[in-house]
Amino acid sequence: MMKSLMILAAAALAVAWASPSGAADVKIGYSIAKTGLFAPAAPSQINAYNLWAEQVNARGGLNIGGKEKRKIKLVQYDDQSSPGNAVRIYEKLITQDKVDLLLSPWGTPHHFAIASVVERHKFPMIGSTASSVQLRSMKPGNIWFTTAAIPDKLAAAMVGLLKNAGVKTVAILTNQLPFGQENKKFLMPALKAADIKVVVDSDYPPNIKDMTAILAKVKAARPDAILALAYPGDSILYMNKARELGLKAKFQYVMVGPAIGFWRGMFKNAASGIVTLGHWSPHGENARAQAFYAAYLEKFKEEPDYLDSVEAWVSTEILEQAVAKAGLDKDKLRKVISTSNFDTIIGRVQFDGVQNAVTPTGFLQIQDGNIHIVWPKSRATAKWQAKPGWK
Amino acid sequence: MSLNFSRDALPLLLVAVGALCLPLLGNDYYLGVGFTLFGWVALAQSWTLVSGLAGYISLGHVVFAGIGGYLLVLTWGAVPIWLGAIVGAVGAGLFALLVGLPVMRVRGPYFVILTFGLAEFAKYVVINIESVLGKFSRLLLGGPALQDLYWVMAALALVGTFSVVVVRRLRLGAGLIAIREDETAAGTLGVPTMRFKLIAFALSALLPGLVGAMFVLRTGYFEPLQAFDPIISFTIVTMAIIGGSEDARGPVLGAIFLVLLSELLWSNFPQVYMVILGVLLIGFVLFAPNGVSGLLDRLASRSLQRPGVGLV
Amino acid sequence: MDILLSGQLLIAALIIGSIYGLVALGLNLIYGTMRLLNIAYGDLVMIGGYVGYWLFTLAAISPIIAMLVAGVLTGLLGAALYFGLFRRQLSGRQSIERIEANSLLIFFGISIIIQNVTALAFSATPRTYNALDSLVQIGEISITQSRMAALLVCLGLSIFIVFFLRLSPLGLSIRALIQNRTASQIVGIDVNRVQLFAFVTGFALAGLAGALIGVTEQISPFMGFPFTIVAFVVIILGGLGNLAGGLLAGMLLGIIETYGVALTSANLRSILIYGVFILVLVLRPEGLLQKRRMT
Amino acid sequence: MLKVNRISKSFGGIRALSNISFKVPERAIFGIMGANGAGKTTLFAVIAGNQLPTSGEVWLNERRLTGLAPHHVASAGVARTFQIVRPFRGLTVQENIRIAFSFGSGNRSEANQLSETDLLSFMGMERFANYLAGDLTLSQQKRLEMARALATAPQMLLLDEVMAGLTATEVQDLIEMIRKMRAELGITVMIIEHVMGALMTLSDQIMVLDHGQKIAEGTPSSIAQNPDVQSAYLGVA
Repeated sequence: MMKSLMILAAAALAVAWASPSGAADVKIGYSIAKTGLFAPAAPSQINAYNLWAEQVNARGGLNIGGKEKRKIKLVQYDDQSSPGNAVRIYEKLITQDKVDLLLSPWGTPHHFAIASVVERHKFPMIGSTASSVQLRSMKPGNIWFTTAAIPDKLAAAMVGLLKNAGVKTVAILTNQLPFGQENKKFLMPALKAADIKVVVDSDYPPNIKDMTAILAKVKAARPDAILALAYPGDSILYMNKARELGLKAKFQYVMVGPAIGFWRGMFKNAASGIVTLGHWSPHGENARAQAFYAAYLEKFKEEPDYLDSVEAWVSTEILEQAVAKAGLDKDKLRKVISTSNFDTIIGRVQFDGVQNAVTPTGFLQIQDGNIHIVWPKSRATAKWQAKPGWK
Repeated sequence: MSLNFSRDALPLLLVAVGALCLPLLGNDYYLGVGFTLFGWVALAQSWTLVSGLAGYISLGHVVFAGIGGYLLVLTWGAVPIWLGAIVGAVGAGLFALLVGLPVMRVRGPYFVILTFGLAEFAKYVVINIESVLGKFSRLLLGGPALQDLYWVMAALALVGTFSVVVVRRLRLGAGLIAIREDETAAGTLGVPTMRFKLIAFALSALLPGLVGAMFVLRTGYFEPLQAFDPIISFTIVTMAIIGGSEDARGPVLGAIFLVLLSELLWSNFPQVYMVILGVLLIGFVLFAPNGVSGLLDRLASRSLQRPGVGLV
Repeated sequence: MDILLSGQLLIAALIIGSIYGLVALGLNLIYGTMRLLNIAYGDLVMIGGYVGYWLFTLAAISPIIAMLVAGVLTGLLGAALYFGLFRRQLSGRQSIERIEANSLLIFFGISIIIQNVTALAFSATPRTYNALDSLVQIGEISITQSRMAALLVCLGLSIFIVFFLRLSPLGLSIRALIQNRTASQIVGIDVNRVQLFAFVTGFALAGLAGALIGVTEQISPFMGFPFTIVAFVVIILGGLGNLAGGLLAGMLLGIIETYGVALTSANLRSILIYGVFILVLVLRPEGLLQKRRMT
Repeated sequence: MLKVNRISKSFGGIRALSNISFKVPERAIFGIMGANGAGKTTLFAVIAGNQLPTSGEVWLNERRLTGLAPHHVASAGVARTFQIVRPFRGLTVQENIRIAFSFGSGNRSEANQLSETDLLSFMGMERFANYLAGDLTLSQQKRLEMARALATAPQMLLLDEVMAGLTATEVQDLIEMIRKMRAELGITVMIIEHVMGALMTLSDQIMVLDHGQKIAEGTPSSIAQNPDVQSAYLGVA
């Protein structure tokens, strides 16, 4: 018995020692799905983290409180797509590996799961790829969320965009996964209040394999707009089928998918005119945005994910600027993150409680192979256009 | 009727001493590893009751954890947490009893696939219920601390291990093993096969119900896709195969082995870890079908006379 | 109601049904002849998907040709696995139950290995490519070339294989092996050779189907599992080891997937499919289309 | 003791048993013969509760067995062996017998008070006690099956081709043993056998089945002379 315990202890120690911890490095830890259900979603975020660490190290290291520069060493673990594992990993990062800073994992469930860990250990962490109205019930102080795409705000913005586009009738198709359901919950009353009629309302399970029946109903109802509250897998189904059926709605929104590089590679011209979720585009005036886009494209030979890579990158920008001001002291860091202004690729960011108080909720549209912000008007890099039809 | 040290006392001791020692190492990390380890032990022991002893290999055991977790979530705020967890366990047990009547008539590969399908079915039913209720994932704030969860989970692992030790010594255990070896013959020798299978199935659902509730409390978050993740079922089977599913040692050794391996490799080589897992699984099935505990037995006695299953 | 009568829905049912049917055919061939439960089956579909992707991306080779390459590659993998792992298992004196249980676990191991080796080699990033995407118009119905190809190839191949099994000597020995293993040996069938053929063909069909499926879906190392599940549902509905039954059951599942959703509601899709699956297993484990066996 | 009343059993369209009736008196050795597929094993399966008859009834003394689950039939005092042996292969000989002991009929008669060890020595298997059943030879496995059936303390034992494949000496041993079962333990025996000589010497009474029909019943000598039996079974035209 004692023997196996000793092995356990020895194993853990071995892991701790194996990671070189020269005083010169700043250890920054995070967990992400390298295997399992979410693994295909994670690279956009991992790439952003790696690019950031590489750039910072090329600049001589992370500026710690304006006093010294130290090289970044990323400590990454696979959470096997399980929030339970993410909890264990963040506990390990904090208590065992004793990392200096944390980056966030991928996905809403994982953020929620580790919120209590960073809270208990008073370890500030900036979140990234998470969105839900429920994030507002998190205790502020050690976790913050960069996203502007929170479903209640999204619903309001969507109605604005729809009215602007002259839409009177919509069809809503909703994936039963949480983010889809949550968006629908806020969209329905908002549409009603704006006198936009819902002519088709259909939920579908995440493992659906054919959408003909649903889309045939949509086609028969001839809505002005189709809102597909979809995830990447089913958004591909939607696109294929909508194209075959020749759905003519002038406004077609595909929630999650079009912002990812591989998705657009599949549809090329057919994707033209599709509206999607997002509040970042490299085509504006923001110099940081253009630099990020160019660097990402050069390193990974593909475009960044307009949602996940961007949120992850923004979280590193905020962390870098906060550390430059506050150093590595957790209390100072917490204070700086909570109160300061940060300059990022999505513009100025400041937190109010746990959420991003500045960035307005927006939408993107694919136009001639480029992705533009079309809403809100104040940040638009192009005007919304009716979908040109399927090529 | 003496206690067999290796088969019975060893696993109990391992769990008990392990549970007492891990907190001495001092930080959350070890508690977290312990929580996970004991969770797997409890799940794999429960699985052993029906799949190890009776030979009905369940590839859907996550369904009980999922139901336990979901019932805890549904009763959240309405009843104390401990009561919610118990409701979860009882609910999982009743569910097993209810579906067991038709399900336990199905044998062999059909049973394996059926249990898998049942878990998926339950998952999509819960997804639909949540969607009808207008819920999109649940956040449970203010759950118990890791320390408390750790002790509960350790206790569950101990209870699970104990239950296998005890059931094996009861007529029930002998009957289940007879069913595994040859169900028709068992029936003609007087084993009430259907009743025993049902009891085993229901028993094997109780603890997973509680473990599922603990999992939800640990992350403070419930979402059907995670709570009913088939990977959990597969992992249980893998642990039992690697450890051996003949007696209470197997799940304990299998869980320790896998958790240690994953702590060692998983940091820097996640995919390599999974590949090694696959190779190990194949290796054990082909060359050591009784798992680590079978290897131990083989080391212990090299005589021609074989130990059988060690019925008492 | 118009929707129910539309050709579009019918053709969608046919496409899904024929893909399911072909995928299940390969799985069934392996189960029927050797009682091996191949739960790595979907991962072979994934390999096919990657072969199609890389051949198109690197050399602009059409998926129609790539599918043959994919079939050969997964077939070779099948041969390697057969000689490396399964031949010994099958020739031993183990009981059928033991072989079934073992094969399930061995294939689970293989599945983990294939997935993660692929992830190591190509990363987990999903891949897609744009091929065979122009629309074909048939009367009222329009359909992308890729899906048209999937329909024609899957349906054609399935029908070819079923006829092959009915008419050719090799097919006859495969069917004999499915019916009764011991008797096949007695009447002088080279069981080893027939098994190898069934194993390799089963693997090849998955790879081939994968290359076609990969054109219309995102390809990632972890995409295979749903196909494994679907294939199992189909062969259970049709009866384990019943090849023609599996094809019909594939069509049936395609119909549930399209007409079932049209008649009820899309959110019930998975409940419907798993519900039918569970009912069949409990009430008629020998499959919907199998005659009840004498016990 | 055992009364079988107009039992029929069909599978799909095939009639495996039609309208079989007979009685087995207490302490008899009752032989059943018939070609392969005549329905002998099906008859045992119906009596032991492994299969439900399409129609008809089976009574043991005053108790109706039809419709009872196999374990209830076992506890009523009927034990059977299987034509194709079904030992618990992964268990030792002793464990095999122990299971039968702890379940079984539960009403051990005064005659049958054998302990586990007694039983092993009764069957001449002491030295195999700790062998895995799967490692035994076929004839040993057949013995084990009988031992296991005896361990349930049955009033009635159904033996299904326990002599097939045995050498002449082994057959002779087994005949002695079966006689001992009746003499010392007071057990009634029904036996299916292809070894004609053995069946003729052992049985008090023999019933002949052909294609699911009962074509004859009587003492061994009367059966041997029955013309129907000769044409149907012994192949004498």
